[in-house]
Amino acid sequence: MTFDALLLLDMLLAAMMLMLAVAALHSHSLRQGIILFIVFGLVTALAWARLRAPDVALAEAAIGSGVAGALLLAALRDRKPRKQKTPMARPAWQVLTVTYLVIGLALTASWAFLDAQANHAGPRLGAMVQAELANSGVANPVTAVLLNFRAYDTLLELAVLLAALLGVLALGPERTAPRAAGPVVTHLVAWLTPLLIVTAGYLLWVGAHAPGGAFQAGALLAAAGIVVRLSGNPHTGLPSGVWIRMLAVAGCGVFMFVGLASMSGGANLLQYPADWAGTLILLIEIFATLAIAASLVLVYLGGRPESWSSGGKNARA
Amino acid sequence: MLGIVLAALGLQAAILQQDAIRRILAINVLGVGVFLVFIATAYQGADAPPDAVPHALVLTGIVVAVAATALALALQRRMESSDVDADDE
Amino acid sequence: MGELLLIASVTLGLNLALSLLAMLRQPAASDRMLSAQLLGTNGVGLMLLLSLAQDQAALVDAALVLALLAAVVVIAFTRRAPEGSHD
Amino acid sequence: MIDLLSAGLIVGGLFFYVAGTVGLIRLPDTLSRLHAVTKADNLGLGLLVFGLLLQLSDPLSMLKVLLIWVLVLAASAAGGQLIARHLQHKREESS
Repeated sequence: MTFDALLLLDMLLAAMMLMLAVAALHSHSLRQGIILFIVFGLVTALAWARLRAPDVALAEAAIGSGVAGALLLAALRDRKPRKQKTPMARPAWQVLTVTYLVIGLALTASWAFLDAQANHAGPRLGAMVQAELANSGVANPVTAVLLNFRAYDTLLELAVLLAALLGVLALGPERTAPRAAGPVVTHLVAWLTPLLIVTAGYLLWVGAHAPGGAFQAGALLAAAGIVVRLSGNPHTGLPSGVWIRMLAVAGCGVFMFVGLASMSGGANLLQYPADWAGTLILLIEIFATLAIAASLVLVYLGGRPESWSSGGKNARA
Repeated sequence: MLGIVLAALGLQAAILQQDAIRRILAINVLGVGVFLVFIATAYQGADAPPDAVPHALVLTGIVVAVAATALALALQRRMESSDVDADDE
Repeated sequence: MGELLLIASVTLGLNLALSLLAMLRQPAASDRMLSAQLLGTNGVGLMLLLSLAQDQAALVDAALVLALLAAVVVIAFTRRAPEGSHD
Repeated sequence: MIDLLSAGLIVGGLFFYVAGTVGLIRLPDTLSRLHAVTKADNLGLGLLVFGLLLQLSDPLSMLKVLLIWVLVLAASAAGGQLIARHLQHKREESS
């Protein structure tokens, strides 16, 4: 009985995801597509919850639908209202070819997936993680993987974020700031911003033993920045040029520093001494959170902020 | 399985859509499909703790995806503004 | 109690699907935004129920994040158009 | 006893959720739909939250659950306001 009820729920969620994906991709107005994509993120977060992946559910809720949605909406907003060139319809043979190719690919992938499920011999990595958890300095297995066992990947990920940020900054000036908001929005922002920041801190702290951690916290902090930005008072409260750049680099920097320090102590890169692991991880996570937040806000601005080029020494040529 | 279908949908749309923002959207759907496959492999029944490694990978993936989305949107904006310049001349 | 929680989650899930269908039929932007808001509240409720039904306290955090980000999205959405938002 | 009360609250919450959806589907114009949906949000989630509160034991999660409710209230109030104003503008422009 209970099993059936949950199965029904899962099937509902799956059906909704499919429906939303199709609707979001093929809606006739782009704005509707983006709204649908945000709702898609919401349903996806619920699906992660059902699959017992609360870490991912948190990240999806914060980044997948929140920050990505805000980014897309912003991109839509400053698109010049120009006469939409009616897109030429693709010739039918193109559509058909691509569709068949993709179906073929999907079938191959399904086969591989089912095959792997059927014959997955050998120990699962997850079991190893559980076994080593006590040595990692944290109690949440996902955090342990991210910041201890596979810290390398996470470092590189921060580097990817930094690279994306540099790319965005290099591409031109920021998008025009929205005008000052009305009283309703201003009050909501005044309410929301401290809550976002407090929750970010909470998630960061709790990440050691329960789902949460730097990514989720960073995304929430970034959301706080985005909200402040959206309230139309440009740069109020956001750290100014030099500081925000320092923060964006600090994540990678501290991570590298800890890694190299552990190397100088005779261990491998990023292999922490067991007693210190918890503290070091927290240190890295704090800076990673700040870096993620700073990068995401800057990326949201969509380019080099104007205040930099007027005051900074590396003004645009 | 759903994940693969979603990924396929996303891929098809990414290739066929004309509009840059729509393509970016499609790539995001494709990503979610891939993540779904990963998390599904991690799931080991309602009572067993799921495998943490795919979860960590997906977390990383989500952040990278949003970074890539932002970069792509910035590129798209740049492309569009240079389009407009070209139209003016 | 456990049974009730499960049934409640499924009911909310059904409700979610229904409002989604309703949303897809709405032509006007403001209606769609409205439905999206309902979907959001619905999703938060479902997340909370699941947290209890599956005994995963962390999902309460997820619900909290969803609620926070729903507010962010509301702001992002209403701040968009240069035309029409003369507030 | 507590279970019963909490069950009652949860079921009541569900009722309002469903009512909100029905309102969204059946009501004729946007403003009345707005009315139905915001009522449903707040009451539905509110009852649900209090039902769940009775099931929780540690104060931190109770606080979080309450916070969620307040947040949704604030967001939906502001959202409703903004949507209504948007409608009003459209109406003025067309008249």
